[in-house]
Amino acid sequence: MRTLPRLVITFATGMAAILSLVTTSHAEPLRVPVLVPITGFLSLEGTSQKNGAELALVGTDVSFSVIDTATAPEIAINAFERAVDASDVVSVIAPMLGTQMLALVPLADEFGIPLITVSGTAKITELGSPNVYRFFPGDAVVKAAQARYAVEELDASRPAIISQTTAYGQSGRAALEANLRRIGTPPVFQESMDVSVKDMLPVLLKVRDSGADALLLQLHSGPTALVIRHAKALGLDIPIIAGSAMHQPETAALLEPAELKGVCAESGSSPVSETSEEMQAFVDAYRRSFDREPDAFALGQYDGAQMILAAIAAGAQTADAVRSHLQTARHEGLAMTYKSDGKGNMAHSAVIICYDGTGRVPQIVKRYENLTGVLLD
Amino acid sequence: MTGIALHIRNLSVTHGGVAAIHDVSISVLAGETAVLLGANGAGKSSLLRAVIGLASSTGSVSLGGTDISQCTTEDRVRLGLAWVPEGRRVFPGLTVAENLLVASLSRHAERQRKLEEVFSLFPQLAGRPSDHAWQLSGGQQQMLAIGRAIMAKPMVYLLDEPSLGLAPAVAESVAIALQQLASGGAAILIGEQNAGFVRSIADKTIMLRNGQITTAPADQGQLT
Amino acid sequence: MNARTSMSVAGGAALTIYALFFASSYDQRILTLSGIYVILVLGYQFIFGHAGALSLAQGAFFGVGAYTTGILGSKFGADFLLTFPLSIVVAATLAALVSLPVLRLKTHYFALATLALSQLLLLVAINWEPVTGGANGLPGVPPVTILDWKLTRGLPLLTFVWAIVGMAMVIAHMQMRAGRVAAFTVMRETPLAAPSFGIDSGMLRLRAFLLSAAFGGAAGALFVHTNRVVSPETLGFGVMITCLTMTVVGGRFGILGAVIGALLLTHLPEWFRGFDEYYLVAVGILLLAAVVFAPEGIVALIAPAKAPHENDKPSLHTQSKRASATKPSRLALEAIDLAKSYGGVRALDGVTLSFGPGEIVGVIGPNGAGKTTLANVLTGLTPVDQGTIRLGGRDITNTPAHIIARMGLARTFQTPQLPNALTVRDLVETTQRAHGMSPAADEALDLLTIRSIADARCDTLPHGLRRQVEIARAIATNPGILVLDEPAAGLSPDEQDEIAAICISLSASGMAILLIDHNIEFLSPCVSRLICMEAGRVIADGASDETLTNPDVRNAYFGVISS
Amino acid sequence: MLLTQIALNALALGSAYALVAIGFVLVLNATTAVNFAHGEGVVAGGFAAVALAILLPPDIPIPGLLLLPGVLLVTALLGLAIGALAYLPIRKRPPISVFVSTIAVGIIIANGLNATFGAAPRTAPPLIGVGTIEFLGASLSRQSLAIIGITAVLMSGLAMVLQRTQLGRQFRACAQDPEMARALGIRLTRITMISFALGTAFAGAAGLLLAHQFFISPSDGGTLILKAYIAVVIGGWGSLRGAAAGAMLIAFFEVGVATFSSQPLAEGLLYIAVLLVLFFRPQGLFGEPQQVRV
Repeated sequence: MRTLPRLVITFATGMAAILSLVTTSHAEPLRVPVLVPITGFLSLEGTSQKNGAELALVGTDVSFSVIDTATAPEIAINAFERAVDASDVVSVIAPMLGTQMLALVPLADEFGIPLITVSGTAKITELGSPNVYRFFPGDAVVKAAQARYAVEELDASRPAIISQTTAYGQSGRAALEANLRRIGTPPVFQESMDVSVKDMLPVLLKVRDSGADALLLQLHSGPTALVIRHAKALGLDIPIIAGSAMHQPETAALLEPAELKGVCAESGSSPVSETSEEMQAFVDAYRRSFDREPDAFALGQYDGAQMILAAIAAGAQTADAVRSHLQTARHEGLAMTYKSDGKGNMAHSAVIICYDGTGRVPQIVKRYENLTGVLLD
Repeated sequence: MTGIALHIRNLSVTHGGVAAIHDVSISVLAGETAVLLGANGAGKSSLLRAVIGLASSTGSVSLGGTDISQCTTEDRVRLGLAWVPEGRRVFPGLTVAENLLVASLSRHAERQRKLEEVFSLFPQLAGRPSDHAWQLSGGQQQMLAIGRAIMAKPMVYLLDEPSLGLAPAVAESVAIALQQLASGGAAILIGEQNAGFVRSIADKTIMLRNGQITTAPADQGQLT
Repeated sequence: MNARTSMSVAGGAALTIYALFFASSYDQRILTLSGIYVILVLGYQFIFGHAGALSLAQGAFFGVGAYTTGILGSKFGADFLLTFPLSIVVAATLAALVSLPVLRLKTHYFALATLALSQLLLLVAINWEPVTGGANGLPGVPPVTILDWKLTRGLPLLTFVWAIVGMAMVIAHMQMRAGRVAAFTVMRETPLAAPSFGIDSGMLRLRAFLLSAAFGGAAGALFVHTNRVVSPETLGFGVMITCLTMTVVGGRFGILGAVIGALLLTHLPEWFRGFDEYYLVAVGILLLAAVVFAPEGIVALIAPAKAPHENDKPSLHTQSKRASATKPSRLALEAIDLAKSYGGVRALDGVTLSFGPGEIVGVIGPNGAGKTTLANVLTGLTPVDQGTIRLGGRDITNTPAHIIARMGLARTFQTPQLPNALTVRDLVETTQRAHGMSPAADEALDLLTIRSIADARCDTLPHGLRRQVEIARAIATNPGILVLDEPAAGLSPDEQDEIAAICISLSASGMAILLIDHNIEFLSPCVSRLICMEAGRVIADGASDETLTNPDVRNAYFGVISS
Repeated sequence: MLLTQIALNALALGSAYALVAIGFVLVLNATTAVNFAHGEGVVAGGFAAVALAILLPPDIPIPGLLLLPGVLLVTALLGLAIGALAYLPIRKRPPISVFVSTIAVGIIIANGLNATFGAAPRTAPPLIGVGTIEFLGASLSRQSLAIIGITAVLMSGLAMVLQRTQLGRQFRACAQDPEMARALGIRLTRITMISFALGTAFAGAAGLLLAHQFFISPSDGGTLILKAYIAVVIGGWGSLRGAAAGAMLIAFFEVGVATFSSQPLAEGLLYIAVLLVLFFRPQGLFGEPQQVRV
């Protein structure tokens, strides 16, 4: 870990940003609207997104307003149209809901405004748009980490998958299955289920009957905790490697530490697990500002917003300039180093966290750095 | 108990701009049975509904000297007015005993005592307290509806077509029960189109036609 | 021009000026969405407003239209001229397919069936990933493309959508021309009696359901073009709730209500953005206030209408002369051995009777003798368990009531069945239209000397007049057979004489009349025959005097009165 | 053993749903109107439990059961507010207006909770401790047993009140013929408000029962009201017995059928079953066939 250089760079870019804004003294501030779901079933993740962006942008000369996108595509478009109905919009923090991103990408192309998101949905960077920038490892990255950890580290040979019937669940499940097949351990069982499902006994019984030796989840926060609780109650004693929803402190808060014992999850990062100084500073600032624990979505969005600030600091005053910075620059964020793979995938590393049964703060047990190889260039 | 129990003065009722009752005044003494005779649609039901407060009206209604014109239906009942509607309207899903008990406004012990009183007045009901009201015959339902009114210990009874659809013998026993109530001091106002039924019990007959009183009282048995 | 029309024109003009000159691209988008919801709500008004059925499938039709356009557009780049009509057709076809089992259901059972259908479609959209794209949906839906002309967003799309809204308004207006609105009103407000007026309730409901589906499909198609992506949200319950809310808040009838509801509900969340995370709370509070202060819809508040179908001021005709009855078709009615039971009670127990042109037959009997059941069975409202009914020699046993009515059998009801919201003239003319006649109420109204109240709303009429309106409505179709259920009840002796005289004059022109009543004084002078029923049986059938002196009749019928 | 466990889980879930559905019917029978904010009543009950749990001493394991009176009280007050704001002002209007006014109240409650408590799912304390009890070879979850037990107590309490007390008789009289009930001196408005309080309290109790085992989040109301609506209609509009049976049917599909097929399939089969029931019994399972005469 190159802690010191990173700290210096972050500080320097921050200072540079402030200085450049002061010196150029723009009449109209540059705008980075924050369009995230803060109502509806994705509001937990959306609020993290909002907080991360806010933490980065508050106190800078960049002007931002938060607009709720709820869960439907047309509301996201409304929010976008509303947000870009002003001059000097250089970038938009865009919702992490895949469906909404799919709706926003054509608009972003039309307006030529880059979208910064932490959505994991694989498809959004496969549309050939130059305006999508993902500051969270996509499904291709985190699902590879999740599959590899189960197979390589936990010696699973008969994995089972439970996923959600939402956009998050469906695209994650597809990536997970592809990764498992690639490493020669196709899933022995898979089922997807609605977010409203209460009782997980039926699906867990089927997992048990399938003879699975590891359970991989791609579920939202509540259902993830439900599966873990009900699996423990059932006495289903196989390792559970959950999706990134598990790393959120709100998810862990739903369960007793004992229930969490042995549970692992993939994530882009885990701010509460890190001990480095700058990460501690971030965590403290986050707690002070929002009275909650930060998660990887917040951190990813924070890093994304910081990269925009860095672009502005480097002289970018228009959306086009910000975009070309995003396309080419390398950004040392708090969670990881970001660099575009040419399609807008900025994050290439993932972590695996596990709970030891004594508390609700997980340990990082494995880091998968640069899974795509992009950072080597 | 003497004096005017129910005094209706200049009562008018309109339905959608059309007068159903026009300027009707009636008084009924305690212990007296007054009969409103009139054809179907003459306005008997409208008048009785206005008195109990279910239809809005102008004019005044007083009960035992208290003006109740501004009272809600619930309060009129609590002040001593009882209404036995056309078609009985017993609660079909409640048992016989429950139909009676629900109509009592008193405390538990008094409620039970009153229940026994109704059962002794209508022995036909006494035998089947746990049957549902829908299982009763028309005559028994009429008795239940009257019994329900008795439970509230009213000073004035309003009855709408109590003989409708009843066999003669049954109508007779209903009439006897009404006589007993009157002799107990209650004032009774009956809306009826079957003059034969009320002939024996009416102290006073009021003819109603097109919402207005047409002939002087105390002129019995006109309709046959 | 009445208040509502001038208000609509002014509002429309203001909105157009705003859209053309002042609206930002964002405002234009919200207006575009509003227009799409106007189409959705206009469709919903058919089934929910006019037909009075709580359908929860409007969101499903919207979604089906959306997916049709979405799939064809994103996968094949199909032209708007193909996808748009197809979206409408697919939604309407779906409605047609489910209508048979679902449309006969009542109230909340109908609502649940339509809800279950919607939820099934949603499940399919989410789980049939290869075709629908699953939960992510399908991106890359092209903009509206007609031949080689691509419609850009902003003003062009807004204009295009509102042009289609205009077409939808015209279609809705044409579909709901005065006569049909009145037929729907009759069906909705007097559902049990409507078939006896010759109104085919089943067809009306089907028409409303198909229209609502077609409009829903069109709205869904445009919605997808506006968002350029189709996702399961279009099929979700949220769309249905939005549509229902718009309809109730705006108004359940009429174009203005649809426009107000759609405009308000799409703009409301946008106006309240300033409340940050509490903005939806603010939306909820305003919505609550809207319903509490305008429970019949805002349109009723700003431009109160007497009825969904408006009328000019009642013209005050002077009391008109009684016209002579036109010649009715000559028909005979024959019933053989009819039986009908209700849960163990034999309401009709082997009833045989017949009567023909020019006859007036009275039916008497104590309460519960089966008189009304007889009327219901003869007119087809109630199916018989057993027996045969012939009208003019044709077997009409268990034929739908509206067909029997159109064959020339008219009736009135014990409690007059008059839809509150219609005028007398509308009611009479609606009945005539249902019989395939051209509307001409005056003659029948003159016959009853009630032309002066032709333009009064039915719910303002006093009892006596209601009966006369019923009779006018019944004879306005020149029926061969007329069944009158207690026409004299509640009438003054003078009015009773009037009815009797009308019956006599009608029978003189060849009409056959069955007069059900228990008022002997009324019946005696006009009937040629008197039937007495007791406990579901005919106990006497003959000349008046004969029947009245029959000992069984005296016992059964006069027992109460002479006791 | 497996079947016992599935049956127990289905019964527990069905019990909680039945409380929701019965609360819905209580309001329905008193008002003939649909309270669409009823799902948010469940959510409010869950969050009331979460909020009240903070008042309990943190380290001593106190059963969530103790929260029941507080939850009932809070949600009963909420019910009164719903009745007073969304029903009484428009009681004489078409029932569909109440449908929408309560939708509005639901929006207010759900988003109010979202803004104050945050969007995260929350959990309430376990009702009577965690873990399982071994019985006849099956390990029965304490929580499930507690849910079934509390539901049984609440439902028999309701049955007692309805059958044996004057208030219960008044309730039923108002449901059958509100005008006649008024004409017997029964204060209809009071009964209506009590039914809103009682009905919402039942929803709130269900919220407490569900909140530990299944968590609760502000956006849960929508699916809960859908389930209650399905249960009530399929059981027969207005029938308490039918509502409970309908709730059990839904739980049977969610737990039982899902065990032997898959969750999406079980959900689809539930809707198909609903359509089939309506096809063969258009008045629902326990509904009386309507016979209206003209």
